[in-house]
Amino acid sequence: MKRYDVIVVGAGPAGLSAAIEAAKRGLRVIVFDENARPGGQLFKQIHKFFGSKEHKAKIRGFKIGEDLLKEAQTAGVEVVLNAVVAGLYLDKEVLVSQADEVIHYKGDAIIVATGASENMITFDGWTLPGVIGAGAAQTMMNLHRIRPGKKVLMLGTGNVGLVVSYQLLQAGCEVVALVDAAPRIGGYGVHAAKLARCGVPFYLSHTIIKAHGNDYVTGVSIAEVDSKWQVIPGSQKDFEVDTICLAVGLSPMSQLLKMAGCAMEENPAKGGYVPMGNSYGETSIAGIFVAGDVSGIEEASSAMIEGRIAGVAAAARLGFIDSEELTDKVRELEEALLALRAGMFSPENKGREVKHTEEGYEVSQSLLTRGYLTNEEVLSYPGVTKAKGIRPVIECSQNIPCNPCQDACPKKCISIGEKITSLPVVRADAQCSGCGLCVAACSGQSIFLVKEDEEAGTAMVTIPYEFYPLPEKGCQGMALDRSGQEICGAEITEVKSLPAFDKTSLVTMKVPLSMAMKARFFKAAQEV
Amino acid sequence: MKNNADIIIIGSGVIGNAAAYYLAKKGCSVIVLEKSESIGNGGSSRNGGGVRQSGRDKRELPLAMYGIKNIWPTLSEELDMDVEYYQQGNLRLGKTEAHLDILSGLTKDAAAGGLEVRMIGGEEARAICPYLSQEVTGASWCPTDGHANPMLTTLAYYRKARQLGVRFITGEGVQEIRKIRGKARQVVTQNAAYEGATIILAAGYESRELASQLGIDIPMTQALLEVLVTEAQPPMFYQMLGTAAADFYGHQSTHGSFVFGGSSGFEGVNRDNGTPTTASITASCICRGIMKYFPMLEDVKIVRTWAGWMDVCADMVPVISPVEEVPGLIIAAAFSGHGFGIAPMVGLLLSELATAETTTLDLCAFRYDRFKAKI
Amino acid sequence: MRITEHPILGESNKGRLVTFYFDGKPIEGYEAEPIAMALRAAGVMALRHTHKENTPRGIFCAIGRCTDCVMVVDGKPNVRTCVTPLVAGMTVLTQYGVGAKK
Amino acid sequence: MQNNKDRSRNLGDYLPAADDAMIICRCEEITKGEIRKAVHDGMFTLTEIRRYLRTGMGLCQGQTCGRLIKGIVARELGVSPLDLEPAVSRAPMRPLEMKVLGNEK
Repeated sequence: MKRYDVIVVGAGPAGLSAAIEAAKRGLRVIVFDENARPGGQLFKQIHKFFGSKEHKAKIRGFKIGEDLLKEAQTAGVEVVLNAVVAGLYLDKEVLVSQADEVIHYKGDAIIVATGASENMITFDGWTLPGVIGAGAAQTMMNLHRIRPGKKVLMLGTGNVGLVVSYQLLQAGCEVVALVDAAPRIGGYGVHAAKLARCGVPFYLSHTIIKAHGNDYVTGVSIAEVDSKWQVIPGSQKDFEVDTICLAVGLSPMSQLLKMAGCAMEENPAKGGYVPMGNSYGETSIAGIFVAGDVSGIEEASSAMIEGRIAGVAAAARLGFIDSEELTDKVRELEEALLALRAGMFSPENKGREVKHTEEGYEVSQSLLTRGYLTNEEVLSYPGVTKAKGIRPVIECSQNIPCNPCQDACPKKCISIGEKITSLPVVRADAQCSGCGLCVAACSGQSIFLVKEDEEAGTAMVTIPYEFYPLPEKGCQGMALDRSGQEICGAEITEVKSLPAFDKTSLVTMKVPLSMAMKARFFKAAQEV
Repeated sequence: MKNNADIIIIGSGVIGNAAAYYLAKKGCSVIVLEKSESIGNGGSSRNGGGVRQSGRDKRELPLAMYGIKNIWPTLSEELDMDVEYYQQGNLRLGKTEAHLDILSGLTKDAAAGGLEVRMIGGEEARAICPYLSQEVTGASWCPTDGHANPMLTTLAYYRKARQLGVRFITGEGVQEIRKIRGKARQVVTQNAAYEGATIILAAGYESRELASQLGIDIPMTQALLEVLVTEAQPPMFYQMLGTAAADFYGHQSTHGSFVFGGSSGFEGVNRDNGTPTTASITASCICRGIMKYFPMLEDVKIVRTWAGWMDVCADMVPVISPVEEVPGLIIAAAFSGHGFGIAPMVGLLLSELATAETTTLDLCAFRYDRFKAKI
Repeated sequence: MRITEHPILGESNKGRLVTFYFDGKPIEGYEAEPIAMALRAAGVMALRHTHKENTPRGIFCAIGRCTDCVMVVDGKPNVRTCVTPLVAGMTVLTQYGVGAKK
Repeated sequence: MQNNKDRSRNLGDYLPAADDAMIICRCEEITKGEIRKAVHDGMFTLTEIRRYLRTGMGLCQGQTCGRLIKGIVARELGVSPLDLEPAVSRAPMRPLEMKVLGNEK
């Protein structure tokens, strides 16, 4: 029997964070993961994270994964990969299959951080090759560098559906539509806006009725549903696609805990069947902790904090720290967690329509149903000023926990305040230098630089750009508006790709003056 | 709804369900009370599915033989549901002289009881089941033995009995069997009191506690048994298998998966967490046992393991008995891990007992008051 | 279907190209990438056909959970190809029901 | 839960539906119609459905269909899915070869 102070199951954001906190306090920690690579979903997440500095905001997921791994190594955590935890037995024993054998381990504490699995939805043809989970698409593209298909339809407009759709575009796939049975886009408006301005249409109150094809997907039919989720006759729309991605939510992967005999509950707010636990993540079995999605579906940012709490709590249970240190540390971590759980997308707002921001601004119905703010609506938010000269235009209209733009501006033009869910305000006396740091720092890619030249009748619009190939200076093409419509000709006048921008390039295009507040994306002219 | 019936059955295992079915067929009104949320959630859904005569205590042999001759062959038809019954024989395997001695002894006893069973050599065993390893030097062979799917059999009896009007209530743990005017009559649960002229107690190990309230003790204990299930394989063989050394037992199912039971040797002293839970060492032990006899199964994947409790009687033979000192009470428990194969017959016999008919077979050997001190 | 250049992840560096055999045909894939990925890159969609309805199945979860991508690899059926690394010379067969086509 | 206890409860007739042929359990190829019929046959819990039809007993052990089946059974019974206890979880969490499981350290 091999024995450790703490055994962690799952080397994702929660598991690694838990292991780090425990090991830093002197505990002997081993982490098992069934995958060939550690990091869980982090290595598939190529977007910049939301939150604030303590949540690793504006750092891309895979970089956070690398940092966590380094931190774990430094702390002396043993990470064992390709190791399947086959079962969790009495006396906090796990049986682990590694290569051609199974090994018995016991821990004084066990931290289960097994994450989540994707929910699925059925429709005629859903078993055809080419119908895949959104997670599968992410794994294929970002881990294995394989395009899941050429033309993709995404079902689900939660953050997973939105983020993966964008990743599909980045990987060079065409996303023909995003479909959701709900009447409103479920995820962050800024994520939806990134897709809309590339021309991806949203079909809300729609569902898939059939995937076509004999040996694999060759097309898909969707139809509109009424308020009782019944298909409206005659509303069918057909698309030629080779891939259908399903992003209809996640379920906690809590089987190990059920097997161990932990008290479980069905909790819709937490996304499914979860172990009952206290605020430290300790289950009904003393010494068995949970952290991350397995204890309730949230984002990786909160999983990391939950992991840290469980790691600290395990250290306290095993007598490595006293209760005072436990209380202090956990208080600090819980504050960070609360900051993430605030705002319009907080767990208690799940399924509710929020009509006004905390500041009293009306939430755009166009954003919720079509994925973009209208030209008129944009002007009403506090991130948009009528100042002259170069300035940031922040098209951020929902209370989401995120504040890197505030820290990014060396001139302190942008303020969010203490509460990180507040809408960013561009100060009236802003002295913008046009450095573009805010544009690159915005995880939602909703900041643009605009500079009008009244005399010449033109305007320069700087947009964040994360596609390949990058347009070059002098490149001619079309400017697209927020809805992805081509609205005017445009010429690229500058392309900046600085290390500080972390792979987000800043592309500046020259457009007619009247298009300054409309042009938000660029499409190069097709080479003949 | 009325809480009165001719017969109240406590326990919706395969025994209780079979009794309910045969009683309903006779026109009796029946209520079955089940503590678990699910029907047949105890040993009935957690056993190797053997429908054997060989290897049985001679007292049980007539029940097993009668059932295999008269009930099992047509059971699927009778219940309108495939219970996956195969009658392709039972091989009890041996690898050493000591094993063969054990098997010869069993064979002799069973043959004396009138069963067609004989010792065969390793080659003949391999002719019957070509996948056996060369290490197998002999076996006992009973061609009329077989196996069925215990989960489906239990549910098939339930389904048919339900169709015939038997009222099943799950999540209804019995707290007490109450005597009314000298007769066992009332069955009290947390929610209600049910009344019947006859009460059949078929609640596995938990029968002990309930019977003891009436001053009746069935000397039995509870022991854990574990089973593993493999991924589906192409059809290979349909014999029921066991070994002299009790390494493992089991069969290949209709589905293609193998269902193999076994033990680690610690079953008598195992702990659990209040549910029948698998131990970390048992499945591995069963795998090693299987591979000694079937080396070619080494790459086959285990998809699931499970555990169940057996209600093990002091003399390893069940109690199937009216309790005259508590009129109205019939006990059917302590099946000691081999109740499934005889369950249809026991159900039939219980229906006869409960309706005061002459039983098809003599049940004296299974009386509740047979237990005596050793000296 | 391979992504050779990516705006965020940069150039792909998957190591050594090796040959393996899919239903008898030689195919190239990168060593140690999941078998299913090498097949997808080669345009193979159906990895198995089901037992009852004989319908095609392919990659579904891509993380070893759903077991829809199982194939017969080097003679062993039910191998989850989305999490099994490719080795040079492997023989990979479409699975029909619980085994290879007879 | 109270609702499910009396197995003689009248569920009404089993009415065929247009999507009865839809596969729900991908591993064992069990259809929605089979699951609905099973409920009418008296299988009121997810554990009974599993034993009756083999849903969730295939290679993946119900990781994909568990939630879907829960919804179908709940609808057929006229109860909330929250009232249905998920079927058990069993080791091993992923399929393990006999020679590996038998090789203990």
